[in-house]
Amino acid sequence: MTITDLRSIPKEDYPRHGLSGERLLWMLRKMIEIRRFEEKAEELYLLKGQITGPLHLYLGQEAVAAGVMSALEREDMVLTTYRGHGHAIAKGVPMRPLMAELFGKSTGTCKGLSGSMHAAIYRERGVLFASAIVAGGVPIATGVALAMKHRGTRNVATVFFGDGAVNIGSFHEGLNLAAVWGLPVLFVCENNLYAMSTRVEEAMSSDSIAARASSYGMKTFIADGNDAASVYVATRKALEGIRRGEGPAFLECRTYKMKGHGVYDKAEYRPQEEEARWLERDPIEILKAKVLRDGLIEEAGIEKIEAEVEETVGESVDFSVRSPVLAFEELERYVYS
Amino acid sequence: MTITDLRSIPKEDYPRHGLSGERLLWMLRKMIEIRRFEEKAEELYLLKGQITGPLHLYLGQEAVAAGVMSALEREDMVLTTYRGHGHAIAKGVPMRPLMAELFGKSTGTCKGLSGSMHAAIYRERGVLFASAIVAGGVPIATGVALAMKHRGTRNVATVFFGDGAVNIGSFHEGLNLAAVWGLPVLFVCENNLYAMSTRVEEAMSSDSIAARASSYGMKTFIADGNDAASVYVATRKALEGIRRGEGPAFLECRTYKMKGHGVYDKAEYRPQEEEARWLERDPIEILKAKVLRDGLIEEAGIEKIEAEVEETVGESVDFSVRSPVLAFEELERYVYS
Amino acid sequence: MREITLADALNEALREEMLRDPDVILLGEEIGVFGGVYKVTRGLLEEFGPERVRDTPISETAIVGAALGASLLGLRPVAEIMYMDFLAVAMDQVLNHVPKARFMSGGQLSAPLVIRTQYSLGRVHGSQHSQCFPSWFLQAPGLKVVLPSTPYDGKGLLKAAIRDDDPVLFIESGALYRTKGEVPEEEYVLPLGRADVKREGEDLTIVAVSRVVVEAMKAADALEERGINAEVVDPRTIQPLDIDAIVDSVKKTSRLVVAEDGNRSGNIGATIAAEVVERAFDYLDAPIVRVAPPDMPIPFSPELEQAYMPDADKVVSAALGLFG
Amino acid sequence: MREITLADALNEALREEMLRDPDVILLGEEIGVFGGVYKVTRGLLEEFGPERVRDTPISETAIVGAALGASLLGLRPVAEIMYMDFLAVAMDQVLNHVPKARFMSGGQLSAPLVIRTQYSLGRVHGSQHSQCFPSWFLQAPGLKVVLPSTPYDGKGLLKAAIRDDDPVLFIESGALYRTKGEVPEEEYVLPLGRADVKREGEDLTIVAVSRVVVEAMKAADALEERGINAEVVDPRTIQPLDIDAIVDSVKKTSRLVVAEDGNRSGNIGATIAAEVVERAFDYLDAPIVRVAPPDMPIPFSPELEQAYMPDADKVVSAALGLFG
Ligand SMILES: Cc1ncc(C[n+]2csc(CCOP(=O)(O)OP(=O)(O)O)c2C)c(N)n1
Ligand SMILES: Cc1ncc(C[n+]2csc(CCOP(=O)(O)OP(=O)(O)O)c2C)c(N)n1
Ligand SMILES: [Mg+2]
Ligand SMILES: [Mg+2]
Repeated sequence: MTITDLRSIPKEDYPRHGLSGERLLWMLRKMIEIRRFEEKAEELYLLKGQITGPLHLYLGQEAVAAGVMSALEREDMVLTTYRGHGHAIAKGVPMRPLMAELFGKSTGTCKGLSGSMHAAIYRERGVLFASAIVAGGVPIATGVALAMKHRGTRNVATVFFGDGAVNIGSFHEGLNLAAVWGLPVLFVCENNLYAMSTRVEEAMSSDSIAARASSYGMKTFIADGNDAASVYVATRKALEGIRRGEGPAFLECRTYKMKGHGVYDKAEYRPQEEEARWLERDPIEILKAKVLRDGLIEEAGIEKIEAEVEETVGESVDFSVRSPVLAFEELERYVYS
Repeated sequence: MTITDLRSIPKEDYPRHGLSGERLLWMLRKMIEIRRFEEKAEELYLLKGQITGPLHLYLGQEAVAAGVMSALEREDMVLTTYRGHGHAIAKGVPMRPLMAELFGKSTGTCKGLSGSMHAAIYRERGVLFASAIVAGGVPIATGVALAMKHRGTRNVATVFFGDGAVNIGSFHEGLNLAAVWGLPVLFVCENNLYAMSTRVEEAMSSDSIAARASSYGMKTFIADGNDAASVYVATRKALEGIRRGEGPAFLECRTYKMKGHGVYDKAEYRPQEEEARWLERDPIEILKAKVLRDGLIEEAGIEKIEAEVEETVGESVDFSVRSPVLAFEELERYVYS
Repeated sequence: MREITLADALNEALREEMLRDPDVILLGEEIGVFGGVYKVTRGLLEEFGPERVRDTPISETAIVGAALGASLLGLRPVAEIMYMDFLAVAMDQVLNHVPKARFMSGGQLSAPLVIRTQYSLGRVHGSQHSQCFPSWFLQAPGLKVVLPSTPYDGKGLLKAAIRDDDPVLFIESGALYRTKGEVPEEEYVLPLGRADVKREGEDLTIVAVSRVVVEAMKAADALEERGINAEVVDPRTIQPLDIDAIVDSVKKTSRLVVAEDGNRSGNIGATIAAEVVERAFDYLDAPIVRVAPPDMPIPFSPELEQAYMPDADKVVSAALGLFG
Repeated sequence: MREITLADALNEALREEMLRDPDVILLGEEIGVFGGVYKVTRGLLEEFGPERVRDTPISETAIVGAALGASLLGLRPVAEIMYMDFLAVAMDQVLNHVPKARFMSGGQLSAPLVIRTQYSLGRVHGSQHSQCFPSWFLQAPGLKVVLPSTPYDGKGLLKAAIRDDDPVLFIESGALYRTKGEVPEEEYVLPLGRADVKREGEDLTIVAVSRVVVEAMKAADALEERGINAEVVDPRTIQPLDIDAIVDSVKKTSRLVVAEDGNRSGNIGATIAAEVVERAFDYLDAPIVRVAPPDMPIPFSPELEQAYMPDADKVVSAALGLFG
């Protein structure tokens, strides 16, 4: 199957791809929201000890969430992982329940039963499930798409996972089934080069993740995961085929985490030079430069966004702090219906 | 990675490939042994009711076992499935314990604890394990090869499985790990077009099984599974690379079962025309024609082989009938060492 | 009343629910063209078509995962796992995902899927195709677990399982597929979580599960001849477990034998014994005895498999041991 | 005597066995460069090199399957599965292959591998990273199952597990990795299958497993203050289970509480209670009570997780309930 590399989208093609100023600014705002939300979460964890348990930050990958979600429709469903705050925010989950979930409060997305690793479950906005089992969401997404097809909707199930997920059985079985049955799934691999300390090429011997995916017989796209425009265009193209009924598609987004695997991890296994190179390509700065250059917004406008986001984040923390924990007696209600 | 199609081996290349008369005759004998052994097993099951439980016949695929084993060395290890009688016989397992295992007798390869589905476990001849879980042997073979590499031997672990096995997680994980670690494994897929009633193309959307395998980054070969010469040559080529330390290789043998999935199955889901076409290509007849044409043996010689095999099979049945069942009290000894 | 086999009763349940509710779909290996290896889904592909009766590749994780995903959007998938042993292949979905969707989402989601499977103990299938380990799923809270022992129960409970809003693991006994029993023509649904007293008695309670219920009934007959009047209780679902019904029976009889196909250590009987001793300690006149296979893999040889399995004789001798 | 953490004690066990026997190899995710997510394998890659300390892709089935395969040729692989929850991913190998190699081959094969894993209950990891279900492996005969509660036991039992000719599932408590305890400098190996009386007492037996042993010891102190002298028995291995030691203790004390991290239904305590009631019925003065989490997935919220988990207070009140 074809592999389409969309890592660089010439500026002149933007209109043709639906990359309007509005869209670019929407993506920028979402990315700033993710960035500030997570910086706050990190601070609450490391400095204040108000958040405990595993906390995996999405910092540096914001363009992927923003780019993909910008192309999705509200009724499309998203499934993600333990690294899902960014997907949740970009798909429209309000910050208050998201933050409250990190605190384990009853006002959280999952009533505090799930914490950061599964905070990205918010049915109302089509954020369906967040599994902390690597690739656990892949076969589930296939089933979500089966239901969509069964119901005759035009919706798509989108599932996010990392580069480390492509070597496990669930990935293989989920992709194969979706391909054989021609189901409307968009598989999005955020290839940030590492699964914990393990580099992609130490864990797989295929030429690339995209090559592996395409061998399942699905159209495959490669995007620059640090460039929201590239991600948006690739997603849009992938969705076109899926909505036409051509079956699943695969999108590999090449990107990099600004931090380690979890908040505790300093990622000392990554070469400094490599880190420096990637950190220079901050996805927010890249998009900012674009919108400023094109006069879509002024510095002041961005500052305003920043201020608004700052406030929303702050409010979400206050809200979380004020919120109660569920009574233990209530828990039983969530085991069986 | 390259896919090498060796489905037809020109006669003039035989010497160059090590296809001596001796080898061809050895393969023929093994194939006849398998054929007669299994026909007898089928009869004992269907007509006499002396064998019970699942019984999956290898009839029609004899050229694969004979061809692969002819290229292997004694210390190479073989892992197989519930359809493993052929592999066992070709690797040198005597018929008596093999048949006795089908009867569930204490003189069986596994003392009657395992039956037909796992009869092909006979450590002494390098027939290491037979799993009845589809693709269950694949990751195990990878580990066997790991031990071989660790010990610094030149041995190879060979694992057999069907076309239905390529869609399950164990297959994916086992191949990937063997490839990443460069382990001496030969993966042999006997593609008989069906997994029970399910055709290959209904279960996978990759171009071919060989294409899927090669996407893991290993050299892949295609053989005519009804032509022992083709299988032998492909195996030999695959082994060359493996023994040179180039890591695993994959061999897809295209073949067909003469009977259904298990003895009870009449395979009514297979088009008659397809069946007829394949049955015309009886692997034993193909090889017989070759050796007769080349004057490597006369009809009388083949009849002698047939008679000898008939006798060995008959003896194995007598032996099995006479043998006792293990005492139940003995079983405990086999749970823990 | 007409008598039909368990396999046919289950087939009827599937068919009726598919007719009733277009959201019921089936998926699994060989359930369509082949009609299921034990013919439980026979005819359904022809009747409902390939969109609702889906043959899958051999990939149990995908089967269960896809059933789960589809259920999250409100379908009611019934996934077949051909042998219980193969549940292990899908265990990540079965343990880590299926039972937890509701809880982890704080009640946002429910997962109304059914996983049907069968264990083949008694059919000479050896160590990898005969295992019976329902008690595992007592340690997978969020799942419901059903083990029918008769065609009547099979049909009524499968219909209930499909209608239930929680995920249900429905474990059949392959050895019972051809046994016949009375099944009414009219529609009925049985409740999950309710034990059934299969035979009333005064002197002894035998709790038996799945295939072993049949053996327990035979044992009760044999005991009757010796003047012991046994009550046979079939829990039918082990999660939820109708422990009250069992405790009530024991309070009446003061003696308890639990008989099942799960090997001794860690089996269902262990949980039942522990619950009974905690709740009805003062009523017990004798130790609680379990009749179960020993802690070993399942031997192939037909004679050895028989020796391994619980049967009426073993239940009888265990019961007799409590009087004496 | 010097005190070291459980993590360090386990690290020493691995290191000593690797020095002793070149056939001991390690494989698992993040065990090399990263030193293990909980640092149990720290320094071993540097000391023994990448051929013997093998970082794997994320593929638990391949990890366990490869360990099994290597063991069949006589290596002694120690496979690490990062969280017990992920055992489910490899369950086909863990249930259908690893425990049965010896049996299915009629004694031709043995599989001397160790699968090390840990459960993280108590570390605020939520429903998919905290599960504790050791009792599953009572229904996987052929496996041995070890659950150490102290650094001393951890080291001695891990060395025994590596030397054992049968497959061993070695389940650590993540919550205990940083607890310290006395560990001699000299080499020692502890036997598998032998319970350890962690505290002697006359009035009550508390059988506790893994993390909960620490809670049981605190509970025993608290009970002492109330004039109740509890004996704390740590089975250390549950397969084989040293039921004789437990029964002996109960015969002495006549009262039994079992406390553990596996949810109530189907847990280890169920098996222990069932065995004790069968073997020591006449010695029991009170019902057997189990202290265990309720049948629900594990909640994330730190407060809720604490409420979910067994602790010293819960053990104390369960114990007090037996006197009164
Ligand atoms: C089945 C399974 N194995 C192992 C883990 C532990 N684990 C959590 S995240 C992770 C690395 C995943 O890397 P990748 O897929 O690249 O995602 P990233 O963290 O880089 O976003 C591992 C090994 C797990 N959660 N599930
Ligand atoms: C994990 C698992 N799923 C399902 C089965 C049931 N089963 C046994 S053989 C088989 C078909 C296998 O087909 P293939 O791999 O093509 O081998 P063949 O029988 O054609 O030799 C199936 C589905 C099984 N044994 N293991
Ligand atoms: Mg990654
Ligand atoms: Mg086949």
